[in-house]
Amino acid sequence: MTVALFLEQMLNGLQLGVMLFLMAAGLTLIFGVMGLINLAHGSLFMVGGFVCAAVAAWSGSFWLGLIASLAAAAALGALVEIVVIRRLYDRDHLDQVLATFALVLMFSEGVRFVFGSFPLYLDPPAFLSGPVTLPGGLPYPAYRLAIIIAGLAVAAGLGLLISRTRLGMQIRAGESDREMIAALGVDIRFLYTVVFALGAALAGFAGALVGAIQSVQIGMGEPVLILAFVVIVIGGIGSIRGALIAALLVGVVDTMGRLLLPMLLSNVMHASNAAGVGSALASMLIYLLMAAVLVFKPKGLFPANA
Amino acid sequence: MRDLVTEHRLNIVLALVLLAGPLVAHAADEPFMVTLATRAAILALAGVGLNIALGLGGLVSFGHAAFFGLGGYAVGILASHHQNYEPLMTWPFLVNGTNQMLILWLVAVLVSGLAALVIGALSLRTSGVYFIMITLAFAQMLYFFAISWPAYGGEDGLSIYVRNAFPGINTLRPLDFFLLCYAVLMVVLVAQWRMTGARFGTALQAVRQNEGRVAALGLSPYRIRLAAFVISGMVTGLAGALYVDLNRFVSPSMMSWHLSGEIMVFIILGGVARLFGPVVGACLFVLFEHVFGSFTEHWQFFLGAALLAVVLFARGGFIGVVAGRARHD
Amino acid sequence: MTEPVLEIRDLSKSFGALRVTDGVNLDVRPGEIHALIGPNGAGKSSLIKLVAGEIAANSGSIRFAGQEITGFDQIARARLGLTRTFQVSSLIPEFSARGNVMFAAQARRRSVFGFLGQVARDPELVDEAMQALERVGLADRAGVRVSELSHGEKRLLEIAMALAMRPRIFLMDEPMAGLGQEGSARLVGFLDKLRSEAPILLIEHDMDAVFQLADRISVLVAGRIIARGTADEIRNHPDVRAAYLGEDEA
Amino acid sequence: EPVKVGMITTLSGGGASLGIDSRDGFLLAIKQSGNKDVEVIVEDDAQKPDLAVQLADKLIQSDKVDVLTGIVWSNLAMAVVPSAVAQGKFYLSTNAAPSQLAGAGCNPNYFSVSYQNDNLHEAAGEYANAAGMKKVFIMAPNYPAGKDSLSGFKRFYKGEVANEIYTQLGQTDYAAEIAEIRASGADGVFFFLPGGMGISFMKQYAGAGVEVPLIGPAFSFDQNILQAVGDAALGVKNTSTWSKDLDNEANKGFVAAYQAEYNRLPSIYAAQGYDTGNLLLSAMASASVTDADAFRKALEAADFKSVRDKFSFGPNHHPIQDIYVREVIKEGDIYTNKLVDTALTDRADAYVADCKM
Amino acid sequence: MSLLEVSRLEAFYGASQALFGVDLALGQGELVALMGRNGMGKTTTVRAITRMLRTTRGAIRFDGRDIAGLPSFRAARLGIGLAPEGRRCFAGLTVAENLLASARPGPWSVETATALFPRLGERMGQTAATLSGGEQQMLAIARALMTNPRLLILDEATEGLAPVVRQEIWAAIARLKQGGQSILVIDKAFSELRAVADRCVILARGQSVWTGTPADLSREIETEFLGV
Ligand SMILES: Nc1ncnc2c1ncn2[C@@H]1O[C@H](COP(=O)(O)OP(=O)(O)OP(=O)(O)O)[C@@H](O)[C@H]1O
Ligand SMILES: Nc1ncnc2c1ncn2[C@@H]1O[C@H](COP(=O)(O)OP(=O)(O)OP(=O)(O)O)[C@@H](O)[C@H]1O
Ligand SMILES: [Mg+2]
Ligand SMILES: [Mg+2]
Repeated sequence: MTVALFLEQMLNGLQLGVMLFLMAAGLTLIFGVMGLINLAHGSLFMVGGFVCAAVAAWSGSFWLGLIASLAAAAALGALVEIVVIRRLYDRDHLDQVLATFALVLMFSEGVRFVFGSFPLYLDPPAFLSGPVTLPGGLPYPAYRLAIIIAGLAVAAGLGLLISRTRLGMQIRAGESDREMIAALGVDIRFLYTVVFALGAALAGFAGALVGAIQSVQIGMGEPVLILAFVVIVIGGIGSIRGALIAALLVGVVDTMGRLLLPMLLSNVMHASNAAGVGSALASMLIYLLMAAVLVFKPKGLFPANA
Repeated sequence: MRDLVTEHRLNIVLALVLLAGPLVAHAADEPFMVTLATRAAILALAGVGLNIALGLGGLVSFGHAAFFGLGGYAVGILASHHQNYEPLMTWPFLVNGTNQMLILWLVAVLVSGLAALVIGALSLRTSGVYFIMITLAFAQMLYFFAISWPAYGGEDGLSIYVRNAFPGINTLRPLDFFLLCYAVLMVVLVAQWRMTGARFGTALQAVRQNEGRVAALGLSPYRIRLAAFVISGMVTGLAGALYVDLNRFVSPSMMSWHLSGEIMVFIILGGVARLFGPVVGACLFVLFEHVFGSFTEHWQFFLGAALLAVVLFARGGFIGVVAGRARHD
Repeated sequence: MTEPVLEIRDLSKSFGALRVTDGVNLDVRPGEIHALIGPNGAGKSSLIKLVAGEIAANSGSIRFAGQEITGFDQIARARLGLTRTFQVSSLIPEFSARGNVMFAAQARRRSVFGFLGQVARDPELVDEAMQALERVGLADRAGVRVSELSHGEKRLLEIAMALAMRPRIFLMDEPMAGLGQEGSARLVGFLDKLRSEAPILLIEHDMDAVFQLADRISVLVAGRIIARGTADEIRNHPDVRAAYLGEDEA
Repeated sequence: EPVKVGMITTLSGGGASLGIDSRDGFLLAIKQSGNKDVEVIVEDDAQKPDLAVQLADKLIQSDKVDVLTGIVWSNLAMAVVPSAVAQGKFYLSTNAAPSQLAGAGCNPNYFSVSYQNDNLHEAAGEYANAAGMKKVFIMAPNYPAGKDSLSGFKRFYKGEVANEIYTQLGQTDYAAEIAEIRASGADGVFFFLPGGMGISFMKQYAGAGVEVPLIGPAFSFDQNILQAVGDAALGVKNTSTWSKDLDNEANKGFVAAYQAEYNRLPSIYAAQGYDTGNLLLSAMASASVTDADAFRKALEAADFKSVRDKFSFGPNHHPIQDIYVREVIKEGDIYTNKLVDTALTDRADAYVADCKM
Repeated sequence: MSLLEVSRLEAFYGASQALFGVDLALGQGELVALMGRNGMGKTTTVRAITRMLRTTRGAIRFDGRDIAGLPSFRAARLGIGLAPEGRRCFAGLTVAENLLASARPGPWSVETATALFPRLGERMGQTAATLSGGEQQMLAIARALMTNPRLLILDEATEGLAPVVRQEIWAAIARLKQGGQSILVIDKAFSELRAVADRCVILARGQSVWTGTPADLSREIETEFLGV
């Protein structure tokens, strides 16, 4: 393997990491800040993808689709918060897991009811659709560059929101004692609805952005969901910085594992077996990574409230 | 005290209903109803296993499908070697496959117990959401391994064509096999009931409610939890073994996170930490799947809605609604 | 003089730059109540946590019942008979009052892996629990679920559980907190009698109680013991008055 | 003689579109025939093998069906078929046809009306030869069907394999694989990435600006998927047993009727479902299902007008048929396939020799 | 007119009744002590006033306005500031964040609050969970002050504090009162309470049983209702 390819793959790993972070961002917000496990995050991701695709097809504009997906996911998030989630804050994780698991079932079938069973068309806007040439002569898809920028922007924005603003303090205060923060004059119910809607909007945003280079179909949120959980848990729940770093770590480990394991194994076995076994091990790699991290740091790499 | 009596009576009624249903169906020549009841009984057993960790111990394992699948693969692999007359291994000593359920169950229980020991030993270092996620991660790991490991069918799974044998019973007859599964379920339920009131059950429940206090009393919460997790994994593994014989087929989907979720669903539907909770939950689930499944292709929507309603409004599940709040001494 | 039950030598602990425990020497002798007082944040609770094994010291040694226990974890120390009561009641909420004490009795026997014998019908455990409840005056509330007990009853139950452990020392962190004047007075009476069973290391901000009960008082300020003596010596110690008692505390 | 058909297929969840097409194609054939003797019971397996087994038990024990059909996925077929045929039921496959059931595990009551799973990959290998490719990069998900696919391709492909890569099942990001393709210096890429995986790959491939031509089996190019991929798929070659522009009467009638009935273009799954329905009807016309041997003979005769020009069964009850090469084009607003070549003629399959029946 | 006026207030925890008719009035600039034995309903009364507990019977008027139907954040915004029983600091937040999260503009600021409790000033960056018990208590009081309330409620605000600090707090309370702050205090230190209170209200079994000035508080009443 050439050095150039190795570097390119590192870049791909980092880029996958940023994409994972984008997908995990809304989840980190809800999960970390509100202390709520939301399995339906993947469904909101899917809704974002579908709405963007549908509106883009109808209007001919990707950007309109993107805005619509943000709005639709936020609205749906607010609705879900008011109808369901609100009753779950003081429940244990088990109830949260199951209620949102139920939402996953409902959203999947609901989206299918509305949009049909077939994958939808969603492409990046024309001016981002081709490759650009990076310094060093490497062609690189322009749209992925855009995703990286969006992901980093979301990371920075969220980080500031949570750690630097009063809103962030109030949300975190609400996580530790909802009744008390309300008794001090903060409308925590409304605030939580807003936060949940924001998290949902981020999920929808990610679904729309990522949907343009992946497939917009029922169930598209599920693999994302599990990966996003892995990312957040490795990073330490509630830490935006941790999530970003963990996402990059997972991206690089996954990419390099897929690349290197088959190569290493081909030294000891037949090439096509090595490809199979290597890939089998690679698919377990990020889970191994997660298990290893948690065994040594049971609260993730960057525990919040340490 | 009155609630406790109600719950005991309810449990006896439930046990009898689960027994009577298939007997009636058999008499009415509806073998499929018997099969359905068998499915419910086996899934219930998986739920009973999880309920030991989750209900009594407060360990929300989102990866119990791993033990279900491991128990299943233990049976599938041994039985297929037996059918193909290929030894499982020849070195350092010869191990042959078998079709004797009693041996298969023992192996399934040992394998899943061992896996639970390893997974539990690592996972129990964490708690709360981290525990939920790390158990999920371990299950996903095994799931992906099973999908891509070619020796035993990978994602295609492994068929064993004929049911394994149990002395004195013709397991191929639906009713016989049901009775066998039912008996296993009842034995495990009685054992769990005894255990709950015994010292181990007391300690386990204490750990769930106040770990710091238990440690301050000089008992190790970690060990108590680990023991519960292993017992729990073994029971779920035994259920997996039976499930493979029911379907005559084992595949990685037995380890998927959906199945882990469904096992939890049984418990919630029936009632967390209630002895018969998973039994009721599994029966309701199986009924739902089949009744709604033939009405509408959107049945999963209604399943979701029903589940949501139970979680939000019927806390304590079915048994909670009928027999009231749980009591402990 | 009799050999101390608990002996702390040069114990130090830091959180980052903050030395919460700074070369502390302290012992507790059989039959005595040794009170530990000091300003808020002086490191009293931290010292109890160090002794109980909840947090680990940076240096120094702890001897208990003639044994070096510095390297032991919390569980091992509890098994040796080091029993602590919590400042905020820490009970098993879904068990009854009796169930809580029975569990403590079970824990003293270190018996966990019993799968068949039913605890509720175990005469030994039941008797022992009822005795402990009677001593603190909770016998008539034995069957009540802990979550339905009042605050004061929970504090008493906390002590009943400690009794069932039959410890060789009690570590008590502000046992009077939250009790009204009546309750405090009753608890003072009880602790007074309890010291003959096992010595008590007592943290308390209620000076009436401390001066009434303590055989010796150690004053901890910023992680260091600045004074030690009888109630009278401490009451009139100028440094203690300045750092802790203030002017009009009698 | 009335026949009861149990159809187990995927109608909910992520893979539902394939099952819906299979079902719709099959039901269209029954409806067109006007035959009132066929009763079809459709069940949703939600793509879960254990549920499929239960449904098969129900259809056999409770509904007492004579014929089963409809399963889309190989793993579900492996769970259901062996025990169903062991109980004396006929199984007509509208899609899944794993190698086990074509070779040593073949059964007189099991018929694949689609293809043997390897066929399309083999045809792709043959096409790569014909197109003069010297160095092909091959890629599939890491599961049995994926491995079969790459070995199917290699069975016919004569050039050099630039690299052989197994991706993860359900993988959504292919940047790393695309970088390897670019670096490998291959002059062709063969990929088998069914469903959403193929959509993601093709979109990302187009975005990366790699110019190496792609070939794949029809699964990634069916009617529904193409609309989702869009321009990124244009010009890609794919191998298929069927194409909507196959020039025969049966096919023209089918495409028109399907569009009229369901208001969308048919896919390969719909076409195979339709053929399965017609095969069943043809057998019913000449034999009673109660006479299993006669009915089996009638099925073996395959005396129906297939939408795929030629169709007959080999000794292992798998089709002998031509396999075509199609190219993705845009017709008005619709992305679809155009026939460009025939890759294999009268192809049976690689396992027929292992079948003893 | 009174700033706070509670009349015939009843309250329930689930099905069990905790308040059976509490009457209480507090004028602008007044300091009222709410007294009673353990479990008599003092905290429950406070929870009703701050709307943390729903009540359906009886009236609560704040500044002439009926607040019985309001959610608790609205009641707080009208100017009720609470230092609750049991501290309830926001564990994951730093001291500074605890103070700022719910602050509202007014004379109290981080500077003035840390001037009152210098110890907090030294601990601004530490998370509340790791504060000592007494430090947490100071934080709870400072946090309530930072909402710049018209009525400050202190529920067992000196619990767990060292005697010196307690004296400081009593001195601070006296100063606040002099500055015109209205205050409702619950505390078991009767002698200190008596020194600062304008009036006392005694609760027994969920009812207000005695109201009057500290000077009128007789030995008999003390033994009967306060168990002194
Ligand atoms: N984990 C920690 N990290 C940083 N500082 C800590 C930690 N734990 C305790 N402290 C600090 O150590 C000091 C001593 O705390 P400790 O709880 O021992 O005080 P205390 O003497 O019990 O006070 P009080 O009487 O108020 O309860 C406090 O200033 C506290 O803020
Ligand atoms: N969450 C609750 N659920 C049920 N009952 C409660 C609850 N909180 C308090 N009570 C009951 O309400 C009554 C009044 O309690 P409250 O806390 O108001 O007393 P208090 O006067 O503040 O006592 P203390 O001096 O101990 O703080 C008590 O009998 C108590 O048992
Ligand atoms: Mg303390
Ligand atoms: Mg109170």
